Amino acid sequence: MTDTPHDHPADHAAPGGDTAPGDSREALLSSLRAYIIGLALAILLTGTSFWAAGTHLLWAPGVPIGLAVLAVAQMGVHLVFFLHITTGPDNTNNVLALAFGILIVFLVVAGSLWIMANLSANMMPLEMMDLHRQH
Amino acid sequence: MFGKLSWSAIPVDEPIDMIASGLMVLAVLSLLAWVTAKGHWRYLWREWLTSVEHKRIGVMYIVLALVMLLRGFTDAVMMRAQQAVSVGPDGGYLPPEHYNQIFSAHGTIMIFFMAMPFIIGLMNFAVPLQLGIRDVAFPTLNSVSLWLTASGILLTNMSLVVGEFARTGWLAYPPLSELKYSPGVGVDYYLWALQISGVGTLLSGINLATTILKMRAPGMGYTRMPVFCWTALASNLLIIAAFPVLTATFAMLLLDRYLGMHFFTVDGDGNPMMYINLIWIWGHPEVYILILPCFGVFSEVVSTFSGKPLFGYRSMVAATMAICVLSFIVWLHHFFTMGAGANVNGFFGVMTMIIAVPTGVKVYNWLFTMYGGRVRFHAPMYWSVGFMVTFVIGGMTGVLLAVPPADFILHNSLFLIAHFHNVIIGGVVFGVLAGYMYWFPKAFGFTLHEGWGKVSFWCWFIGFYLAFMPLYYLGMLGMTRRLQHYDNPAWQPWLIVAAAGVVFIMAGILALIVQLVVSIRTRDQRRDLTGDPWGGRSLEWSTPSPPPAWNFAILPRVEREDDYWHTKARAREERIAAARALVYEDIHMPRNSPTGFITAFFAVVTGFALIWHIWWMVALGLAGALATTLVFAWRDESEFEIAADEVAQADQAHIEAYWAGTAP
Amino acid sequence: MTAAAVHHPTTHHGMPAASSAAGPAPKRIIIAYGFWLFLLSDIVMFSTIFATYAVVARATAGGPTGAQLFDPVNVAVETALLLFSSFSCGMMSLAMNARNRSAFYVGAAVTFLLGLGFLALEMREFADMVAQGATPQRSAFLSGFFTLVGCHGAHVAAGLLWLVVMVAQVADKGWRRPVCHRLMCFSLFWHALDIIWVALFTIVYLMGGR
Amino acid sequence: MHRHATVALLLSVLTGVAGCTSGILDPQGPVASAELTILINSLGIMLAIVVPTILATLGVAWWFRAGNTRAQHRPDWEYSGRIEMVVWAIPAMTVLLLGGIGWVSSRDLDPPKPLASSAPTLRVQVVSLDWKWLFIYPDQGIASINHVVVPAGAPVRFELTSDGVMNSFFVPQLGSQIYTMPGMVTRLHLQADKPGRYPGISAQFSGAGFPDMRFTLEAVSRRDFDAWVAAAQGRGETLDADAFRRLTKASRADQPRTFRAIDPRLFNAVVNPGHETILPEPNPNFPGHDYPPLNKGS
Ligand code: HEA
Ligand code: HEA
Ligand code: CUA
Ligand SMILES: [Cu+2]
Repeated sequence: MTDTPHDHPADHAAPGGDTAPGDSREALLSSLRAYIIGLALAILLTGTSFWAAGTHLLWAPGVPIGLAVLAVAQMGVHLVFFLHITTGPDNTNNVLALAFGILIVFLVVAGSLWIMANLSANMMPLEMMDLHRQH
Repeated sequence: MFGKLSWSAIPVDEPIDMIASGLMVLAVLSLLAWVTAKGHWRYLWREWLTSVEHKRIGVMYIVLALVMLLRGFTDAVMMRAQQAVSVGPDGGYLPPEHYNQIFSAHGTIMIFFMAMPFIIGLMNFAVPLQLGIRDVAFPTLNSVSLWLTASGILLTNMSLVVGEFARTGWLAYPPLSELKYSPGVGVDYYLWALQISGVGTLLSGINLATTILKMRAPGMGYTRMPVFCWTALASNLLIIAAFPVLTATFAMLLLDRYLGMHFFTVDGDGNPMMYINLIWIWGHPEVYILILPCFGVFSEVVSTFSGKPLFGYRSMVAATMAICVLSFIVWLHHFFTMGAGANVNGFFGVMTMIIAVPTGVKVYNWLFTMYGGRVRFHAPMYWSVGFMVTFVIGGMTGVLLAVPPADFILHNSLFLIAHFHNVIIGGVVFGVLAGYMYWFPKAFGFTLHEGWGKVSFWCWFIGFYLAFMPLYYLGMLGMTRRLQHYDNPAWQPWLIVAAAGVVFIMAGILALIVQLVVSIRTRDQRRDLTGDPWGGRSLEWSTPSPPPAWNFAILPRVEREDDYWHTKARAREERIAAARALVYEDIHMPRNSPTGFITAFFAVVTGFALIWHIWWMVALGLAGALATTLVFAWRDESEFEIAADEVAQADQAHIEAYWAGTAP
Repeated sequence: MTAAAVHHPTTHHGMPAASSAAGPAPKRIIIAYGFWLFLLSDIVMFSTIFATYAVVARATAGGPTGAQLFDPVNVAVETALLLFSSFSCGMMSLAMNARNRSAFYVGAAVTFLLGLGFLALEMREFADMVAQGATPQRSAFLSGFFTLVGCHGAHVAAGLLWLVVMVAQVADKGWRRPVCHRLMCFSLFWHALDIIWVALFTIVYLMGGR
Repeated sequence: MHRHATVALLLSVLTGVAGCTSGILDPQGPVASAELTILINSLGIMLAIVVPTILATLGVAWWFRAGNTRAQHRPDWEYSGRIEMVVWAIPAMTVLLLGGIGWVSSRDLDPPKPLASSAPTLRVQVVSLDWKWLFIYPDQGIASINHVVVPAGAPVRFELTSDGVMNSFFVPQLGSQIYTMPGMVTRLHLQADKPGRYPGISAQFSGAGFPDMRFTLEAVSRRDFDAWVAAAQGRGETLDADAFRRLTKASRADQPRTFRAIDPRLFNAVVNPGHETILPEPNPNFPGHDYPPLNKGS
């Protein structure tokens, strides 16, 4: 790269083009605002998560579901406000890659858990199995 | 000081080992001596070892793959010879500890170090040319990938001389691969070699996917990419998605072995089934990583030699992407017999069969591509038709294995072995050889000898059927895989037939070598001056053969929908117009860099030290790798400029040659 | 096309830069996109370990369970440190975009210290557990725990090292383009680590600590 | 179906050539028969589309060769909606059919599913060891090595585990193999219709002695079975913790032998080594996986 220590405007805002993940398309100030909103939302969500995990006010079996939802929401907040991944037209490729990644993560985790739960249910050691058969 | 390493690691008491490793060491040494004697080091270092040019890197990948084909083939010959004679309680000439290393090494080498480098090499070579650009997205990283792959290969082959290789099968299922049952260094060689080369593969997947998604020539929308680029995209997306799973899985097995953790051990409540589950989450997509680019090669070859555009382009693209996604939802078919419930087995069985639909669509579209064409039977076309005929048989037996109750009686039998050699040889090997013969003139500027190519094809074709059809039948007779000896004399005749088949394959390989030698010696008569020896349809054929470092003096503009035949013609016209008007520009190309080579050096040092528990050397290797990265990061000049004049000169020379070549 | 030689390697021929319509995207986009793909692959790697952890989470081999070991206050502080470091990392990128060196150094220092604090707390947690005999060798659950959390910690440590290098590069070379590109990748990396931490504290500590 | 018959004929001819019928082509029980039928049916269905595909490929490639001037030439023909439809539909329909077969059959032939029969089910516990098979008859209080005797015509319920590495329990002529894994119990129901000796193997590689990990499943009449049990109860040693530990020592090609009595907790102790204490701690220095010399008798 023949580099000169000056700024490269052409390299930054690609006219009519593409954005890189992490790019914010707006001016400095509004992206500062994005970071602040993101931080506030993240604090709110994290706080709720920790509260929900510790409290006795909630119906216990529902808590893990709530925690999962809060976590997903918070990841979304990070993606949008910190990584600036949005569904804008110039962001398609970034979002598509993300969607592919999420699909794979989902398949790996959900598939494994399904399979492993099924296997363990089928392979209970004998005494437990015998208990089942008495029903 | 040297960890577990001592003189006893060298298997002096095993004659076969010693002869094999002696020969290998001798071959390497004489090669090094030859290079030194001829004074080629400087050239090699400057033009190849430090090269970051995608075409050279592609060629080097393929050279690695060809060498490893020979190594993997040697293993195959030894296995076939063993089984042809090993009836009886202590039959055969290979003791089990040796035989078990051989099939493990054969599977590992063939998949990771033959098929993968070959495919990645072809993609590296052809994708940027087909996209009409000058290099991949990250040229230096590309060289790092290559050399990390080479590091893995080197470590695997070192195991032949120093220590041993895994005796666990190519996927090293625990608990067998745990320290308790495999206390030697064999599994560690396997794991570290694959971890290191796996990083290389992942990086190269990221590199090529970025290239295809972000760097196409002006106007080349997704629907104008040659199908090979589509299949390369699918394959590299699969690499990005699947290889991290392999890395994590191996890392956990390593933690079990090195730090006494309990992921997959039985004590400590670990769960070996999870390893099997995870390894196949990688393993199944892996086989499509191999086959998809081959489908791309066949698409290019069939359309070129039929003189027609590919039939049903959109269907082909849809089918490719469908296979890409579906391949992540079928992995359980490798362990139907582990005891999951009927619903799980049924679901994964059905999902597996669904892959037959897009694959079938591809077969029929190739068929209709030939329909109405004028099919010219050059060698690449032989491989393609041979593939279509052979692959559907292997695919069919695959679908058979996807029916769970059928798999209950065929799993792990030689029927399974026959299935996957059928799709791998009939699909992947035929595919890469078709690609090799198709793009060879582009890479080197002269065509390969046709006759020897066809001889090779027929030997392989016949040899394959002889070597593997008996295995289908043996599997039905109840012969299971990985048998060092057996007690059923009725199997022996079939195993002898299979061994005879391997002799044919060997003849096919010899024919390949002869073809290469003959072609090199007669290269002056077989120069390709036009850059387009086959009447090809995509952009790589609009450049000179071999293409200049910068590929395209002027980036082609792609304007037509779909039809890349016209695109190529256009690109050439543009070039000629430019040549007349002298509108060339300076070109910036990435500078050669020893980063890849040096990184690989430290990777080998670190890997070797880890295998033998030589901790100070581990620290040294890691420090070296870190230092290399830092130095690389501090470097400023990574590109150099090629003056417009120089570009113009080279280009005009080729255009003249082109006119001369096509003049009647 | 002009006959003039355009000295810009990334926008050949001075074309507009959308990747499909007008040829290869600018270098900066290419780099960020490649790094984005790398991050996705890293996330897939984490998901493999997550899945394994979930499978062995109850496999304690008679040893201690998560509920006995985890300290929610410690985790809350760790989470806060990492979240604020993500924010300060964002400020750092804004400083870079504004070409404001001193603001950049402040942002980097804050990010570094917050990250370091996170790591220190994590190390202390690990040490406490080991002191109680809850080592990674004790059970599959603990192997999973140490590997999953440790892998994230190793990423954070690598990030800190990277950050130091980047500060040195800015000091040495100023806002050259490759430096900016690397900083951009760094900030992607750092934010991604925070995303993984969200999954981690939810699944490991909050769900597993109950 | 005509093709079905042809395939069956072809297979039996091949079998005749081999001169030895073992393997899955010679099923001797309901599970194996059903599985072979499914296999042949699926093969037939697929051949019906694969064979024409191969012939068409060869035919088209040959007919449209460059030298053939009689072939029509359509150099720009690259799309036909109708053909695309057919090309997607044919494999899709085939897969619909096969998928249905796969789904239904995997429920029908699920290994843990008991077999319908009027005869009482025999329970056999199986432990794969380095490198031999231990069969425990919990209800008869006996055990045997590398030899399992069952009454013909009665279902057998196998409960399987492993003491070390994975193996796969497989009697090809009876059908359905299943993995044996340490710390887990898999279940499998089989039945031999006729008396006979059926070879059994491990179908999952398990280390150096793997090729010798063979056993015989012998199906006998009910009367012979009872006699065999009675005889076994009267001879041989007792399978207690000590005897079991001796068995865990690696050996290969062990001669079949029986045990007169068993410790009833043994199988569970193998499955849960941590939870039951009847098994002595394994010796950590024991070189478990070395290749032993051939065992001649015992
Ligand atoms: C890409 C994958 C690949 C390829 C190409 C092959 C090719 C061959 N394989 Fe392999 N095989 C595997 C992957 C592959 N195999 C795997 C994964 C296993 C399982 C391992 C395990 O059990 O764990 C296996 C197992 C396996 C077994 C063990 C069966 C058992 O378990 O009992 C046997 C037995 O004979 C065998 C035989 C062969 C033979 C005869 C070939 C022949 O077709 C060999 C063909 C020869 C070549 C491919 C070399 C060609 C050389 C060139 C083309 C060089 C040309 C040079 C120039 C042009 C300069 N294979
Ligand atoms: C390149 C490699 C490759 C490819 C392409 C495939 C393709 C397929 N494979 Fe194969 N497979 C392997 C490599 C490959 N496989 C390997 C290496 C193993 C074993 C690893 C080990 O254990 O060591 C294996 C094992 C394996 C198993 C596990 C068996 C067992 O362990 O018991 C199964 C089971 O479902 C299977 C199925 C399939 C199917 C359904 C396809 C399909 O993709 C095939 C689709 C193609 C067609 C069907 C033909 C063309 C279609 C038509 C002409 C249309 C009409 C046809 C129909 C509708 C049927 N494979
Ligand atoms: Cu393996 Cu249950
Ligand atoms: Cu598969």
